[in-house]
Amino acid sequence: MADPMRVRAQENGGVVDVKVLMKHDMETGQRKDASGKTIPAHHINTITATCKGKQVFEAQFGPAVSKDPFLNFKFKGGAKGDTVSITWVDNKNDKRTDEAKIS
Amino acid sequence: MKKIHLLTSAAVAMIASTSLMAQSAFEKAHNASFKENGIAKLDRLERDDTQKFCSEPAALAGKGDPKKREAIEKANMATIKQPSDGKYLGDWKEGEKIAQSGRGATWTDKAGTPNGGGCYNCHQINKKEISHGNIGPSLWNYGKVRGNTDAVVQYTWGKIYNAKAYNACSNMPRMGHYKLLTEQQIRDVMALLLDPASPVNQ
Amino acid sequence: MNLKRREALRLTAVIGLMAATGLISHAEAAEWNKAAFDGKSLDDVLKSLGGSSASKSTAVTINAPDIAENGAVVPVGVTTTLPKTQQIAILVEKNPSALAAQFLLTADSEPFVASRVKMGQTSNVHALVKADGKWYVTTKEVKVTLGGCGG
Amino acid sequence: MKKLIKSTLLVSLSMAAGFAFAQSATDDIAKYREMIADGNPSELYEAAGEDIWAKPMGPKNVSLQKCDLGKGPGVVKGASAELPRYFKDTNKVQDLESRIITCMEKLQGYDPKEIISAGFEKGKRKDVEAVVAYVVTHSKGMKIKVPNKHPKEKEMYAMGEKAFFFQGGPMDFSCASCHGEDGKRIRLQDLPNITEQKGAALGFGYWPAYRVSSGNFWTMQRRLNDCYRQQRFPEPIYTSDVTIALSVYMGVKANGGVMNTPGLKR
Repeated sequence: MADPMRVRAQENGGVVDVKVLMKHDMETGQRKDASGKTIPAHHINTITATCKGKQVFEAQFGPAVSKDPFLNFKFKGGAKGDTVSITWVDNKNDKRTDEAKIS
Repeated sequence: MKKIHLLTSAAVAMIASTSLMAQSAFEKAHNASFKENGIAKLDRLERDDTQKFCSEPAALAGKGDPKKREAIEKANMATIKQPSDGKYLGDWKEGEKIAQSGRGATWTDKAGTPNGGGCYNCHQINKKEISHGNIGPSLWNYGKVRGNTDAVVQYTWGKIYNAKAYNACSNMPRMGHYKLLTEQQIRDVMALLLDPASPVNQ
Repeated sequence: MNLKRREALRLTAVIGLMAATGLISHAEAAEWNKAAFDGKSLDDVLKSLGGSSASKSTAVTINAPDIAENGAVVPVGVTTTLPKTQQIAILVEKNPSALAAQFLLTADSEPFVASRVKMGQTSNVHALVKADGKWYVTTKEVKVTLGGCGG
Repeated sequence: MKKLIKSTLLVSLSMAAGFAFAQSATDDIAKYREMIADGNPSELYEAAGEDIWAKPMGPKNVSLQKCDLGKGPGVVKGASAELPRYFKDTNKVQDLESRIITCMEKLQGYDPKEIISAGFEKGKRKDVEAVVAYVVTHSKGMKIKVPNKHPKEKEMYAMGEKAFFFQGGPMDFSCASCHGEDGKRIRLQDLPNITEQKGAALGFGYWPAYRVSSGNFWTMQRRLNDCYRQQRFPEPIYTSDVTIALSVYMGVKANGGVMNTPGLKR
């Protein structure tokens, strides 16, 4: 099971600043283990952000995004108290959704 | 020549003999905190005279008993073996690779894999490499500044082989004495420092 | 797992299947752009993203360090003053595959993203931005240093 | 954070005198660190640790919420700023990790030997590490106040000092080889002078930390373990005397400094 994310969302002057930390190995598929076997690629593919039922941002990651990825984006239209919901899906179709209230 | 050999073996014996001595209470408690792992065995905690002397903060700071210091430097000097074929300089390109690599001799390293020299960890060497330490002095233009005389070449060889011969508590590992680098590897590092064609001397 | 997510999962699977069988080339619902992530160069990636050429633009800014202490984590941010920004992509020229991440902006999005990428060696980092249907690019070199005792 | 980076920078600038190259490089490295400071993945471990702390587990199926980290049962706030310290119930000086293991043994019924022999991030040790992330976050911003009053604490301090200078292995290294002088670097990484308060606080106050190069959270035990690996020593046993003694030495030296844990390191 995927580990929880940390989502922070802060509203300032009508713009919501969202910072997300995801727990994910982001294996490149280029590394080898101790026995010399290639470790298969395992990374987040897509991330979607919704607020009040509406998609506000979307990202696609390749294996070159750092381990335990960090993502920062901004959108208009959210207010303090609204909920921002983040969902990631990885290349093994594992997924995780977490939320944060805008402060 | 014979005399040098004799001196050498006496010094080695002196350096290696400490493991037989009784351990202090501190050493017992200290050493009991470790376990062997891979190539890193517990005998690595058995200190020779140099290591014992330099485990004293005062000695490390360049103070301590000057007579003892002198004796230690002498004993270390006696361990230095000049190159078997009289050739001091190898390939500076290989030397650069050795200087870059800080690998080797840890419990995650396998026996038989060549060690790096780890030179850039502590020294500036080729200025192009901006990621260098400063525990040791800059070696940029080493040969250009000092020239290539026999004295310089032999001193440099000795310094890499066993830095404690010149400064009892130098922070530099004894690359030749502990066989951290092979003779050929030392030649290559020598070339990096002294070969007029080396980028270090441009 | 709640019902909604289960549904979403099934939908993703279906879209994935459609893409795999060539039924659709560009799904609306964030289909992971495999071709773009397989691209080796800026041109490869640009083509896979549906562009033909990108013009250099000072309206796109890359916020990245001149020197990264470690290539495993290199912070890269992209902002632009170009109106109607639709898409932003971060590329590392010397990585095995150039595209590190791309971002699909909505009408509500501010033209800003920041993330962290891996860099195998010192390389140019490109920010590709699609605004009002046109592609723009800005480039910055990031030096990756060796560090630590094991260097 | 910013303030610290500046002071580190100052130190590194003053020492690199003469090397204009290195000077600008360390300057750029400081900028890099500032850029990644916001968004420390340690938070992910902290979240996991918070759950583990509160969740009934182990043969006795109880939580760690009554664990006494030195400030009374269940008190997490400020606890790691005052560790290691002497504990009456075990009659030992314990660091955060050995104390968490004691709680896992006494409260939850886990076998401490299994945790000690497991590797980092393995088995129950992984839970210890997550709990560490949780606990140290709650000392962030607090003054370092490691006690050195009890005879056993003094004993451990003395042992730590000797261990710090103990030179051995095929490269003749001791902790002091790298951490005994001001203004030194390995490659571009500043080496705090742990023999003085300021440097000790830079070391003690920023570990445990998320390690960027390995992409995981490192406890103080793991930090020390890898120092010894690089020193080419045999491996220190998890929570052994020498590791705790070194923490006491560093912590006491660092007293008056500030805990900035969890840190974010290369």
